[in-house]
Amino acid sequence: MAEVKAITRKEEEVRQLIKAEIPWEPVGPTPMPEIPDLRSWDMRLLKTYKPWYAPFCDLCCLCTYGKCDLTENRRGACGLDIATQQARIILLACLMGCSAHAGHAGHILEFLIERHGPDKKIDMGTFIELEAPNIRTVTGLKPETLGDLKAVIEYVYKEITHLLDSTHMGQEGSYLDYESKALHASMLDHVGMEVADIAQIVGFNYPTSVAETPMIEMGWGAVDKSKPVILLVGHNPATSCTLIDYLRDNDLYDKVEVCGICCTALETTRYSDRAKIVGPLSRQLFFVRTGIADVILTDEQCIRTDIPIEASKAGSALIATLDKAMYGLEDATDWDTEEIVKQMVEDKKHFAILDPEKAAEVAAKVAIKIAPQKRKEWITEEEATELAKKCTNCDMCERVCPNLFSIGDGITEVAKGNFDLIKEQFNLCIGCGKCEEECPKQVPIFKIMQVAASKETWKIRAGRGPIMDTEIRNVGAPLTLGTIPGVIAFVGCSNYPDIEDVADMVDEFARRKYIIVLSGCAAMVAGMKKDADGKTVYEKYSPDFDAGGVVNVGSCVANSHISGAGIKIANIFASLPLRANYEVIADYILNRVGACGVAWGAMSQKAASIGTGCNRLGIPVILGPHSSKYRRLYLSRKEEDDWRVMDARKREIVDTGEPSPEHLAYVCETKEKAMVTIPKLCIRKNDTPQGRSIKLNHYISLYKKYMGGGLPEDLHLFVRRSADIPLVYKKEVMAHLKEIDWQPKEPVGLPTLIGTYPTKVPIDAVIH
Amino acid sequence: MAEVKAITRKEEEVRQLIKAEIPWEPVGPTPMPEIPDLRSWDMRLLKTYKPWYAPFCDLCCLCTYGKCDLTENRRGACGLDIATQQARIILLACLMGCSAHAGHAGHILEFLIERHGPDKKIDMGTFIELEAPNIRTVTGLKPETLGDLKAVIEYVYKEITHLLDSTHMGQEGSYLDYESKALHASMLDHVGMEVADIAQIVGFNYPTSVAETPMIEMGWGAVDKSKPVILLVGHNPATSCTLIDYLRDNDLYDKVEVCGICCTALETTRYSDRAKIVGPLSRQLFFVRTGIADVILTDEQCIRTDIPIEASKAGSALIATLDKAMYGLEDATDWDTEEIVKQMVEDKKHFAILDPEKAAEVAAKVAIKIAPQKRKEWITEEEATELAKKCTNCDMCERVCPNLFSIGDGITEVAKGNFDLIKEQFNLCIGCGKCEEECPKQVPIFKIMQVAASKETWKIRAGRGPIMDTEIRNVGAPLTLGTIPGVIAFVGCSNYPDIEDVADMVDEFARRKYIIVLSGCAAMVAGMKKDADGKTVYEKYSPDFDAGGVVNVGSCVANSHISGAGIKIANIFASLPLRANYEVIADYILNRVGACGVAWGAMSQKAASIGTGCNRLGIPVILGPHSSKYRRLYLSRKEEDDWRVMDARKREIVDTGEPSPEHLAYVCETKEKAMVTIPKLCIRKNDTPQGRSIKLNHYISLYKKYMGGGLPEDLHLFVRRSADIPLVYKKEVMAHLKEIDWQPKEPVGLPTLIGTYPTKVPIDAVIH
Amino acid sequence: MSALIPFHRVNVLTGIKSARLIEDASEYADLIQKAKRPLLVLGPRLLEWALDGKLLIEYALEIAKAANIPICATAHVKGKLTELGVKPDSVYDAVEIVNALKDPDWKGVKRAGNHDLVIFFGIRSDLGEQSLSVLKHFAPHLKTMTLCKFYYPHANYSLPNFRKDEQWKAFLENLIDNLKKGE
Amino acid sequence: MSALIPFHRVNVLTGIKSARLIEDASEYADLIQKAKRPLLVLGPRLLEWALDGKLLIEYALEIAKAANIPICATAHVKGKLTELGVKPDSVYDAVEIVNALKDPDWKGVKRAGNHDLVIFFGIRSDLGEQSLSVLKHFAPHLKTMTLCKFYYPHANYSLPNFRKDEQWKAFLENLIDNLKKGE
Ligand code: SF4
Ligand code: SF4
Ligand code: SF4
Ligand code: SF4
Ligand code: SF4
Ligand code: SF4
Ligand code: SF4
Ligand code: SF4
Repeated sequence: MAEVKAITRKEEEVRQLIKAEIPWEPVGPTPMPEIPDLRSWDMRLLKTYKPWYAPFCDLCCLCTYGKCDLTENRRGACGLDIATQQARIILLACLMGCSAHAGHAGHILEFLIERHGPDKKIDMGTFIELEAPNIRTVTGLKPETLGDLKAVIEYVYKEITHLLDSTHMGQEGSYLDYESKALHASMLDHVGMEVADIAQIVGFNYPTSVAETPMIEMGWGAVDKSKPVILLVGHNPATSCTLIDYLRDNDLYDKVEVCGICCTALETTRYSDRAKIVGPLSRQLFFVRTGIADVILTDEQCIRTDIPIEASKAGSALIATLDKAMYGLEDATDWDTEEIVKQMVEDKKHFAILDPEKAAEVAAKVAIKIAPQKRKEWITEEEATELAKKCTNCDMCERVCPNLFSIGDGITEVAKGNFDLIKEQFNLCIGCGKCEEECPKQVPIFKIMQVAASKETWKIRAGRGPIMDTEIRNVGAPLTLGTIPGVIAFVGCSNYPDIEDVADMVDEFARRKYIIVLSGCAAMVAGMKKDADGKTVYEKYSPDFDAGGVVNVGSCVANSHISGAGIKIANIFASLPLRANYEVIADYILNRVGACGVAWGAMSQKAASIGTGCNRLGIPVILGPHSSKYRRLYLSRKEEDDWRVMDARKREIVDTGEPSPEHLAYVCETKEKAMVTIPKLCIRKNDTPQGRSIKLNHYISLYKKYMGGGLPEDLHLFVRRSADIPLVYKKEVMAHLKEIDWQPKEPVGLPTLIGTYPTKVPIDAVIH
Repeated sequence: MAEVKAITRKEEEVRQLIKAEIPWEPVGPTPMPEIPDLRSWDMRLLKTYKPWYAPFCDLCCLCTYGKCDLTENRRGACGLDIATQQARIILLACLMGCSAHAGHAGHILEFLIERHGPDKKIDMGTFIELEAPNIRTVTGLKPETLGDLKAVIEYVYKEITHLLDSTHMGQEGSYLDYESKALHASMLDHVGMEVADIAQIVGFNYPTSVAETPMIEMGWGAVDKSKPVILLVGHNPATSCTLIDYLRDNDLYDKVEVCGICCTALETTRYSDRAKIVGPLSRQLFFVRTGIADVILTDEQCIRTDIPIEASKAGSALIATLDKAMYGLEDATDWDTEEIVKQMVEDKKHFAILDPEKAAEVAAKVAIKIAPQKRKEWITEEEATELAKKCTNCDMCERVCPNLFSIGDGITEVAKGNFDLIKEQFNLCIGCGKCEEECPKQVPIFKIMQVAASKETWKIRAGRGPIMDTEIRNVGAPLTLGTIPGVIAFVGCSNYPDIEDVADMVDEFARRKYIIVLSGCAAMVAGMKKDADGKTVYEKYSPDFDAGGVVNVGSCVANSHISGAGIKIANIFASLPLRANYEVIADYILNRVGACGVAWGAMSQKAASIGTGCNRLGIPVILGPHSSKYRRLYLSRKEEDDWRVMDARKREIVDTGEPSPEHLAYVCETKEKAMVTIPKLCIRKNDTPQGRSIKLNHYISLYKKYMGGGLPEDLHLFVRRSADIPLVYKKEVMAHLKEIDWQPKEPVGLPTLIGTYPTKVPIDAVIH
Repeated sequence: MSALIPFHRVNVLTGIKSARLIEDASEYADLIQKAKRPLLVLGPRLLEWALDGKLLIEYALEIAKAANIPICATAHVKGKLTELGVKPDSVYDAVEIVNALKDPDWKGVKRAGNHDLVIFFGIRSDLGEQSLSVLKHFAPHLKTMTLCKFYYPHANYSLPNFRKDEQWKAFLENLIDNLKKGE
Repeated sequence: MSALIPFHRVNVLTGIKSARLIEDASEYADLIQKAKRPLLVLGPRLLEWALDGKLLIEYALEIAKAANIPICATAHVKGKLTELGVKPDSVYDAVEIVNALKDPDWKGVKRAGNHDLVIFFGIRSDLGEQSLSVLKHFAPHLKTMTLCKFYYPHANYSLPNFRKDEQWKAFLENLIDNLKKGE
C-alpha cells in the first residue's frame, strides 16, 4: 500500500526548475527523473527484450584486485560475474556517449549565451511549437530561452555523475540494474543532444521549420584545391560558424575553400550552403593524407587521435579548438594572432586555440599563406600501378583490417593495371589506416587508393533540424494505423560493411513509401550513390516527413529530432500529455508507432547511447554485423516469450502471441537480411487490418526479393485475421496458414504494457 | 603578448557563483577552473614526474573498430597509441573515483538539505575557521551554508561530464593531456570529498574542533552476537545515522547491535561511539559468511557485488538503501513497512528501500525477528581440522589468489592441527573469495579461517574530521623548516601485502615524531595490532596533529582534510592567499611542505583519484606493489632530470640537483622499502639545515635498519652543505661524500617552480 | 594454451579459455559423430567464397548430408539454399540462433532437445567470434566448432589459420570422406 | 602462441605478443651468453624462497657470478646481499630500474651503455609482470627474461609454471653449469 507523502524540498526544487506553475500541461509523474524513477519500465522492457551478452574479453581489468578471469561462472575478486561486467561496460560506453553530447551541448550553450545572452528566445519557426519534445517529456520543462536549456543540461550533468558513480568497483551487482542505468544514461543523451541542437538552431540561426533546405556539394572531388583549403573535423560548430563569419566579413569567402568531415561538416553546411562536405569519418585519414587541406581545425569527438602526426606529414597546419582534444599542443589562446600565424607558417607548429574568433582568424591567415607553397597533385594510374608493384600479397593488411577484407588483393590487381577491385574495396574501407601501418613492404595504400576513390561529387540536402508539427499532424493517423508502413531512421557512424548499403536501403524503402530520416555519417553516405539518372536519393525523393520522403535532420545531435518525432506523434497526433510523462510516451511508441532505427555503421560510444536511448523510448534499432562488438543486444525469443499486453479499452490482459516489435537491439549480418528485418520491426500491435496488410505486403515482397522466395517463417505470428493478409499474396499465405494450422486472433483495441507490470502509471493515462 | 579582454558573461557568472564580491581574500587567477586552466601546471609537473605506463593488456577494446593491438608502436584504428590508451584508462579510473565521491556528496547534501534546509550554517567548531580549504582554493567560494555546497558540487558535475566526454573514441590524442585531465578530475575529487564531509559534520553534528574523539571497539569479535545484529556496508551514512536515531528513539539501542564494514562504519562511529567497526573491506565477505549479521544494509561503493547471494547463503536479510547499487532487487520504497518486514522475515526476500527512515525501521524490526531463529556458532579447531582434510594441496587456490599466496598450504597445516600458518595468512588475505570458488574439493576456506581470525578486539579512535587551524599554526613553522620531519598520511583501501604493515609503519614514524594522519580502511587496520603492552597506536600516541601524533580523520571522504591540511599550512602558516589560487598553493606544498601519502592497500578507482589529486597538489604518494596494476606511476629519474627551481627571493633559476620530492606516484614492493622511501619523500628544498639534518637522520637510520647497513646510494643528492648532515652520522657521511667527490651547494632561499614554465602566475604571488 | 597461462591468474595476458586447434579432419569427424544432436549454422560468406570454383555452401551441404546434421540458415543464406533445392531445417540469424542455444531447455531445430555441438561455417569472422563468445560464456551445456579457415579463439574446436586454400580444401574434403565413412 | 592468434586480429582473445616459453637451461644459457650487456634484477622474494634449504638469492648470486652479470638489488634485497658480503652493482626499485631501462640512451649500471638483456628474478609476480609490460611496450631496444618458477607472458623469454620445485631447482643448477661451461 502506497503511503501519502508531503512534498519534499527536493520535489519543490524540481518543480521550481521546471517552472511547474506554468500550466501548459499538468506535470506528469517523473519530472527530471533519477535512476530509480523509470526503473520499473526498464525492467518490463528487459523482461521481453533480454540482454544478450557477447563478451569481448574473458577478463575484467578495472581494478587492482584483477585481472579477474570471469569464464565458467567465475566471479571477480569483487563478486562480479561476466554478465554484470558486460552490462557495466555498456553503461560506461553509454555514459561516454552521453557525456560527449552533453559536453558539446554545455560548451555550445555557453558560447551562444556569451554571444546572445541567456534570455535569447527559443524560436523554432512557424511550424514548430513543440520545440523540445525530449526535454519536455523527460524533464517536464518547456524551455523558452537559452538560459532554460542550461537548467536542463545541469540536470544531465548530475545524472551522469550518479551513473558513473555506480560503475565504481564493488557496487551494483545486477546486470539488469546496470542495463536500467544504461537506458537512463541514454535517455539523457537524447536530452543533451536536443539541448545542443536547439541552442545551435537558435544561436546560429540555422534554417528551421522548412523541409526544402539547400543542396550541398559533397565528395572529396568537390573541394576546390586551387584555393586555400580549410578542413573542419569534428562535431562542434562554434569555431566553424565563426570562421564562415570571419571569411564573409573580410571578403575572403570567395578566396578560401571551407570543407568538413563528420558532423562539423553537417553543422557548417546548415550555416552556409557553400561549404563542402568531404564525407564521413571513414574518409578522414584518406583526405588528410591527400594534403589538400592547408589548415585543419579540430574540435571534438570523432577526430582521429593521430591527426597532429598525419597533418605534419601532409604539410597541413593544425589548430585544436576545444579543450576536449588538445593533443599536447601548446595553448596559444592568449597569444598575439600574428605571432601564432608566424610560428605556424614558418616553424610549421600546431597550436591549441580555444577562442573561436582567434582560431578562425588564424586559420584563414595561415591557409592563405601556406596554400601557395603546397603542391596538391593527385596520383595518376600509372604512378599507382608502379607503387603497387611493391606488394607481395602477403596477407598482413587483411589480418589487421577491421572490415576483414584484403586490400592486398586490390593492390595486387592495381599492380596489373586493373582498378576494378580496389574501386569496390574503397567502398568497404573504413579508413582506419591499419593496413598501411602493418604492411611490411611499406606500400602506400592510401595514396594508391586515390585512383580508386571516385572524384565524383554528390548532392546532399542540408540538415534541417526538427520535424514540423504540421508534418506530424499529417502523418500521425496513417502511421499509427499502419498505412504509412513505418518511419526508418538511418543514423550513426561510418563503420559500414559496405558504404553503399545505406543508399540502397534508403532507396528501397523510400520507393515503398516509408518515411526516411537520416543523420550524421549515415545522412552523408546515403547521398554518395547515384541512380541510373545520376540522381542521389536526396534529389530523387521529396524532402518532406511524409510517405516516401527522405529527410536529413542534420548532425549527430539532430538525432534528438528523430526520437523527438516519435514523441511528437504521441503528443500532437494522439494528444497524450508528454510533460514529465516518459513512461506513457515510451509505451505509446513501443506499441503504436511503427518506427525503426538502423545504425548500420555504428562504431562509437555515442552510437551506443543514441541507440540505447531509442530503445528506452520503445524504438527498435538494427545494427551492422561488427556491432556485436558492443557486447550487448536486446533480443526476444518470439516463440518462447510472453507477448501479453493490456487492452486499455477493455481493461484486460490479452495474449497476442505477436512479437511486435520483435527485438530492441539487433544485429543483421548482411544488407539483404536488414532489408527483411526493417519492415518486420515496423509492425505494431496497433496496426489496423489495412495497415497491417500493407506492412506484411512489404515484409513478404522484400522477403521474396532478398531471401530467395517463399514466405517468412514467422509470418503467421503477424497475421491476426485474414484481413491482415495482403491481397497479392492472399492465396499463398492462406495455403501456408492452413498447413500450419494457424488460428485467427482478435486485434487488440488499445495495446499497452501499462497494467502488465508494477508501475505508478494508471491505465487511464494511456487513453487519449 | 597577452591581450586584455573584457570580462565575459561566463566569468561574470562564475564570479556570482563564488560570491566574488565578498572580500575575504582577493579572487585568484583560477576560480572554478576548467580543463585548460591548470594545464600548464600539470605539464610542468609531468615534465619532471613523467608518466610511467605498465599496460595491463596489449589491446584496446573500447569501440567496435577494435579490438586493436597496440604492441610494437602500433596505433589503433582511431589512431591511438598504447601510452595514450593507458592515460585514457587512468582518466576513466579517476573519473569513476571522483564521481563516486561526488555522487555521495550530492546525495548526502540533498538528504541533509531536506532535513535542515539549504540555509543551515556551516560551523566547523571553535578552532576551525578555514572550514573548506579545498573548496576555497579550487573554486574561490567560501561556503557558508549547505546551499553553498550545492553550487560547488554542481561545478564538479559539470567538469566530470566534460572530462568523461574526452574519453570518447577518437578525440584526445596525447597522453600528457589525458594525464592533465586525470589530474583535474582528481583535484575535483578532493572538492567532492570535502563537500561530503562538511555536509556530514554539519548535518549529523559529528564532533569537530576536537582531537580527542572517543575510542571505538573494533574487530569481528567485538560484535555481540547474542543480540540482533545489523551490519552496515558501504560509505554513505544517511541510512546508518537514521538507524541510530531510530534505535535511540525507540529504546532499542541496548537491544540491537550495530556494526559496520568500510567507511559507513567509520561514519557511524562518528555519530555514535557505541557502534562497532568490524574491519576494512577485506573482512567483508568473511564476516558476511559467518552469518552473524541478521540484517545487512548496503549503501554505495566498496560493497561486494555478490552480497545478495552471500547474504542469502548466510541467512541474513538484505536491504539495499541507495540507487547506485540495487542488485536487481524489488524497490519497496513506497510499500507499507509491515508488508516489507513480513516478506523479509517469512519469505526471506531482499529489497531495495531508498527512504532511509523506512529502511532503518525495517532493518530494526527484521533484525529483532530474525535473530532468535539464527544459530551463530563459530567453528571449533576440531571442526576446522576435519574440514581441512579434504584439501589435496592442489595449488588452485594459490593460482587465483590476488595476493599471490597459498592458502592451501595454510589449510594443509590446519589439517595437521597446526594453526600458525593460517593465522599469519589471515593477515595477508584480502578476502576476495576466489580461492574457495576455485577449490576443486570445495574446502570451506572461509569457515576454516574463523579459527585463524583473531576474535581479539582493538581500539580505534573515532574519526575527527578536519585538522584545527590552531594545530596548523603550531606545526607550520617546524614543518616547513623541517624540524618536524614530515606529515605522513596512511590512506585508502585494504588490498594490503600484509594487513599489519600499516600498524608497523605508523608505529615507526610516530615514534620518530612525524605527524601521522589516517583515513578509511588504513585508519582501521592501523589499530588492528597491539604492542607488547596490549596497546594499539591509537592508545599509544597522542591524537593531536603534532609531532608524534596519530590522527584518524575519518572515512574516505575525510581524505579531503588531509589535502586540506596541506593547503591550510600554506594559508594559515605561510599567509598565502588561497582563494582560487590553486597553482600557487600546490607549488608551495610541492616545494615546502614535507608531506607524503601512503596508500599501501590501494585498490579501487577512488584510490586512484585520491592519490592523483594529492599529486596535483604537490603531495607524493607511495603505493603497495600490486598498484602497478593501476598502469601508471609518476616517476622522476634523479640523476637525469632537471631539478632547477626559481629562487623567488633572488629571482634567479637555481640548479639544485636535488630530487625532492623524488617521485609523485611510486610503488614499493616491500614494507621495508617503504620505510626507507617515506622519509626521503618528506624532504623538501625549503628545509633549513637543522630540519634537513633531522630528516636525513631518519633517512639514514631507517636505511640502516631496513636495508642492512651502509648509507643510502643517493644520500649525497640531499646534502647541500655539511650543516645538513646529522650529527650521529657525521663521520661516516663525510667520508662517503669525500670519496664520491661531493661538492656543497647553496640552499635555495624560497624555492618555487613558478618562473620555470609558462604560467600567468607572477613570481611575486609565491612570496608571503 | 594452458601452458601459456601464467601461474598467478591475475597476471594473465588476456583470455583464459581458448579453442583447441585441430588440423586433423578425422578428429573433427570423430567429434561430430560423437555428438548426439549437432547443428550446422551456415553464414552468408559461404555464398561468396569458392574453392576452385566450387562454392563453400556446397561443401557445407555435403557435410550436412554426410553426417545427417540439421542446418540453420542465417542472414540471407536461405535464398541460395532454395535455389539449390535445399530446405533448411531452420532459419535464424546468427544472433538469434545463439540466443536460442543459450537456453538449455530449448527444443532445438528438430524439436528433439537442445543441441550438444554447434558448427559455425561462413559467418563474418567478427560476428562469428562474438557469437561463439556468447556460447562460451553462457552455454556450458554445449560445444562449439568452426569450419572457416581462421582460428576462432572463442570456439571449443577450431581450425588453424590455413595459409593456403588448398589446405582448407583438403581438410574439408577429408572431413566429408571421414564423415561418410563413419556412417 | 602465434598459431593461436586469429587470422583477423580484431578477434584476438589473448594479447598479441607473449613470452617464448623455454624449459631448456642450455637455451637460456645461450641467450644470456649472447647478450652483450645483461643485467640481473633481484627481488625480495629471493630472500623468502628456498629450495632444499638453500635460499634463492644464493642461486641468483651464482648465476651472476657464473656469467659475470651485474646485479640490481630492488626493494630491501641489498641488506641480505651485504650480509652475504656482496655489493650490488646498483640499487634501484623494480619500477625505477625499469624506468631507467626504458631510456635507450641510459648508461646502464656499469655506465657502459644500456642493457640488452634484463633478467628478472624474485619480484612479486604481479609487480614483475607489470614491470615486464613496461619494457615490452616501451623498450624495444632490449629483451627480457625471467627465472621465477612462473610463466610471465610479458617477458620475451620465460620459464614455464614448474609444477614441482625439483624441476625449478634442476633448471637453475643446469643453468649455472651451462653458464660456467660457457665461460
Ligand atoms: S577488457 Fe579489454 S583491456 Fe581489459 S583485458 Fe580485456 S581486452 Fe584487455
Ligand atoms: S572490478 Fe571486480 S572483476 Fe573487475 S578487476 Fe576489480 S575485482 Fe576483478
Ligand atoms: S601488407 Fe602490404 S605487401 Fe602485404 S598484401 Fe598488404 S599491401 Fe601487399
Ligand atoms: S584502411 Fe581500409 S583497407 Fe586498410 S585496414 Fe582500414 S578498413 Fe581495411
Ligand atoms: S555519425 Fe558516428 S562517426 Fe559519424 S560523426 Fe557522428 S558519431 Fe562520428
Ligand atoms: S578506441 Fe581506438 S584503439 Fe580502442 S578499440 Fe576503438 S579504434 Fe581501437
Ligand atoms: S584449491 Fe582447495 S584443495 Fe586445492 S590447495 Fe586450495 S584449498 Fe586445498
Ligand atoms: S580470499 Fe584470501 S586467500 Fe582466498 S584468494 Fe582471496 S586473498 Fe587469497
